[in-house]
Amino acid sequence: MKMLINVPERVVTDALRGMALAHPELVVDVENQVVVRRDAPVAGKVSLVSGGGSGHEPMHAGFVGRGMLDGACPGEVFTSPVPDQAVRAASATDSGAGVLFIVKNYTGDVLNFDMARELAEDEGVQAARVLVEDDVAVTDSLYTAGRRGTGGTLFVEKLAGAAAEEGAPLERVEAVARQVAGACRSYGVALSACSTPAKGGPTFDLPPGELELGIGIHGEPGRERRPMMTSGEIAEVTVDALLEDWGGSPPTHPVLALVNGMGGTPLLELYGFNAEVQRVLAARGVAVARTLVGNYVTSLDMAGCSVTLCEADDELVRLWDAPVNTAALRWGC
Amino acid sequence: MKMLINVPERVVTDALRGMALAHPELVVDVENQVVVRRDAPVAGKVSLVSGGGSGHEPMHAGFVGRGMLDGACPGEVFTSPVPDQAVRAASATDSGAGVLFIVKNYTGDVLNFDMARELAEDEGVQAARVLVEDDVAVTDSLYTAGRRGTGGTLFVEKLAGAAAEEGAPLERVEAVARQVAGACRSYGVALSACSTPAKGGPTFDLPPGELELGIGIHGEPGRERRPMMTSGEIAEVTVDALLEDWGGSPPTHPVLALVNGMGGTPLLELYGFNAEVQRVLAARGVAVARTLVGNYVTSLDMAGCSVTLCEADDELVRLWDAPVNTAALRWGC
Amino acid sequence: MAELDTGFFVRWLTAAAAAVEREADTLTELDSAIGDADHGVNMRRGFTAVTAALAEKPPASPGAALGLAGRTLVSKVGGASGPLYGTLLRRTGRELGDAATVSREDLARALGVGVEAVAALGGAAEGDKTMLDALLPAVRALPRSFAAARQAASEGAVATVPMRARRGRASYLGDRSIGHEDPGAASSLLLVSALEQTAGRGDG
Amino acid sequence: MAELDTGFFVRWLTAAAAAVEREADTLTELDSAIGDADHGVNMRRGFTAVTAALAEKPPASPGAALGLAGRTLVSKVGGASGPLYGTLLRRTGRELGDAATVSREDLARALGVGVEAVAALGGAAEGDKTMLDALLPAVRALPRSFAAARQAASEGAVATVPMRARRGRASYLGDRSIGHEDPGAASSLLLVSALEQTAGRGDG
Ligand SMILES: Nc1ncnc2c1ncn2[C@@H]1O[C@H](COP(=O)(O)OP(=O)(O)O)[C@@H](O)[C@H]1O
Ligand SMILES: Nc1ncnc2c1ncn2[C@@H]1O[C@H](COP(=O)(O)OP(=O)(O)O)[C@@H](O)[C@H]1O
Ligand SMILES: [Mg+2]
Ligand SMILES: [Mg+2]
Ligand SMILES: [Mg+2]
Ligand SMILES: [Mg+2]
Repeated sequence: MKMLINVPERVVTDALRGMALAHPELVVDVENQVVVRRDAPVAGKVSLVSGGGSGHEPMHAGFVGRGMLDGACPGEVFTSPVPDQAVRAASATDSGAGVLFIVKNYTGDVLNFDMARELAEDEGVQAARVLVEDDVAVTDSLYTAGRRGTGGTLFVEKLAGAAAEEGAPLERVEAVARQVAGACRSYGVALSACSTPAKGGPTFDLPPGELELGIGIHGEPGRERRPMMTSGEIAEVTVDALLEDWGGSPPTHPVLALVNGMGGTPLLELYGFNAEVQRVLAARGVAVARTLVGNYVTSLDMAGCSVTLCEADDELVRLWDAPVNTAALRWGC
Repeated sequence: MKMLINVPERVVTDALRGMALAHPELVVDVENQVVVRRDAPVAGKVSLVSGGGSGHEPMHAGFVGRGMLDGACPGEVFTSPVPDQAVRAASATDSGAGVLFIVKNYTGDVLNFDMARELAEDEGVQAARVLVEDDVAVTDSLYTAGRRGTGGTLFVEKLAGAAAEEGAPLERVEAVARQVAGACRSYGVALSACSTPAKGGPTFDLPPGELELGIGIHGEPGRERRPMMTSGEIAEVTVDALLEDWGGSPPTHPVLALVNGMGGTPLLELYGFNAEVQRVLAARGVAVARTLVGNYVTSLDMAGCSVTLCEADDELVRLWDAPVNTAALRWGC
Repeated sequence: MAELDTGFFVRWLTAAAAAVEREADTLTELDSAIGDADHGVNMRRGFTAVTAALAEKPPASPGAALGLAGRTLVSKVGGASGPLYGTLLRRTGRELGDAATVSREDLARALGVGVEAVAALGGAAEGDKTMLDALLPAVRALPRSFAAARQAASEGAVATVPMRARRGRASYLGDRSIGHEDPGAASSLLLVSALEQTAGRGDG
Repeated sequence: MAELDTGFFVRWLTAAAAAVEREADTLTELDSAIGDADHGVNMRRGFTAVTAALAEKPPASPGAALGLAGRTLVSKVGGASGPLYGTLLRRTGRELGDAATVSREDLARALGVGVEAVAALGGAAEGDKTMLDALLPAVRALPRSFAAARQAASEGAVATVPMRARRGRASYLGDRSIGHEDPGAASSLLLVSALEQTAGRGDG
């Protein structure tokens, strides 16, 4: 598998150097792998810090900026960051109003961020944590590490970020984040495995005529293989998996929909897939308030897609529409 | 090659349906394959219309909006649009101030847009045309169809779009477009071929250990094959190909730089590649005013990258920084 | 020699559509080697629309049949081949005027004008490895017989294999375009073969 | 039985680093089957840093050696294995205090506490198909001999093959995790083998 890299060991630091050069509005500490807003800490504002393994770009560093994250700490590819990184991001962005860590529910992320939180509090930073666990493909939470955090992370970061930008105190920002995390559900499908720089090839074998349902975002295989389906059929399986998790009846409020590419699927196909997703949502009686289509929570070069629905009351829709100014998500400002 | 599609024949219309559902700020005529700004025609404003084969998303429909294009007409995959589409886009967006067609230099695009221009003028629309031919990989213009239009198109659309938004008359918008077209140079590299829906597999064979230099954006092979190189080496070959075309000495003014992904290369790698490109530019004495990194002018799922440099005086930098509000490019508003 | 009536032209275009349908994958395969892998799809989309248009508004003359087909190709195909084949048929049709029947010689003359229009529009000459390399010899041979035209188109298409492309997408490949048959020349051969085949069925 | 001094612990960690370096690709390969294909890379990054840290600030006691190694893993590895192995070594080191030498029994006792801390942190139990399935049997066998510990770790690692994962990334696979060795159990075996090897060289 050919990659546009120098050496596998330097992929993340090379990317951070390149990001710094493209985004003067960010402060990038390449050595320590921390990205923060240039205007951080913002006086009186609660800071939002997230991070995780690299390979999901633009998440998280691409979501740093006004109205979303204050800091991000990218780990090595598909490897959660070490506690030091998260502590640095927290210290660099805390205005005294406290820090909310947004953590995707993976064993590594949880353990490292928990250590970070302890260390940050030792340094006098008031730190809260919200867990994103939106992946409905993980049904059996008792006998697994629990639901994975995937596309829902974007909604938690955007909506809690908007609340923080408006000056909400830590408890309120945390409450919004928790509400959003609870309101999100995701389901992903792979048409191909991704290749990590370290392995130099696909992380799993997916035969030509098959797809993988219920995948995560770390190149890990999913739970079920099926013969290849059309875009419309994939939309049906996906939406139905999401709605089943809502208890069979559609969400009461309209949803914010993220039709997300895993990285290797052309935008042309993603837009076409969105048409099918919206068709199925309409047929199932789900109202859609806002739709975002693109590669936001990716898995390197994996071909495939995921759908995240976030049930949103008027207040959440308002927070979605609020200005955001980051490398990857930008509107209203 | 697995794709997230229904049937190959409907890929473009499916995508347009999905785009309409994600972007209420656009008017999408799915049947006739035309996308225009909702507020078109904007009184007194020169209209910019572009188009070309699909498969390069987000270009062009993703560049429709305030400060960039007024209309776009996507053809079938890698097939230039038919004259009717361009005429419709022109008629729907012309406020009476005239229309500028921005055409990439491919035989098909040139022929179809020329027919469109005649037809539009028959309908009383004042129509000018600017040709983008920025691909320095095509060296022998006499014995070829001439230089291809690639990444430079983004700069022409953005900068002429900003001038039009400010109320410049057709001659001035056309002059800006022509200046920008002349100031842009691009060079592309493929690590893999792309797969078109119609063919269902890769459009050319690229062996595991090789890359293809000087590729176009239509899945056509390039001019030279070399053993696989590192990101740093690719940056050197690419930047040197561009500078050689400047006559050996670096551009006098700073450049706007587009470090563009062909679609299948992860953003993580693109940012790392940007670091190398900027290193080589600095070493060659080229000042960089602005940098944009991402998948903007793509070739479906092709892995690879291209670099476009646009030599920019203060006025062009100002036009670059001017507000733009489209699906794919958005800032300042 | 029998005169060619409107029915002949409709049957020719229908046979051409069938040939394009049958060979679409081959054309795309050829275009994949030195182009962008869409020629078969483009031609199929165009000729399917031509068949539909002919059925919907049956033309009143040979010239009208070609004109309708040409306009349909222009408005359905796109790419390089749409305007080029569209121009070929429109211009040829215009030359035939509204005569109810035409001779093979009339057709050869009109096609000559059509092919010249293609050359003017695309700026290509014989030897540039394009559809012209099949069309021009075919038109020159047509006054002799339909079979001679088909034979000439066939040789012309084969002759594109060793050529270095100088027009169209294949030209970007430089020397690497050598060794492949030009897809447009191959589709032109299909059109000329359909013409011979239609004539052989008793009208030529 | 010989007491184990600081030098022994430094040699153990160095031997472990060498084993991880040698087997990194295998560990990644195992993680690729049921995880995210990074376990070898993670362990190599961590143990390379451990070797460097030990060389830079030579530890004063067995406990200090393990503490330094554990802190280094926490701050260099990330992922699940970083905090888990880091906790294992830090907690074990803390149990050893600052004694200049320790017996095999002391080490077994301290490692027992370290492994319990891993279980508490990660919430996993024996049979969940994790590193614990190699570590727990090894610690239980260590009072008998280094060789018995290595043997137990080896059997423990092999025993993970038919297990269904209930913790860590592999758990997402459900039944499809069955039939593969757990990468963390494999790396734990490397650490215990390095311990036996170090002891065999005359210190055990
Ligand atoms: N300038 C030209 N003059 C004549 N024929 C041309 C020219 N450019 C391209 N062609 C013909 O068009 C064919 C390609 O058609 P097609 O693949 O449908 O269009 P595109 O190149 O736009 O994808 C070529 O094989 C060639 O025969
Ligand atoms: N909760 C847990 N308790 C104990 N060990 C665990 C737990 N979760 C994962 N592991 C171990 O960690 C190993 C994976 O480590 P590694 O691949 O480096 O981290 P990650 O899973 O974050 O990519 C697994 O093979 C397993 O042995
Ligand atoms: Mg990992
Ligand atoms: Mg084409
Ligand atoms: Mg073609
Ligand atoms: Mg792993």
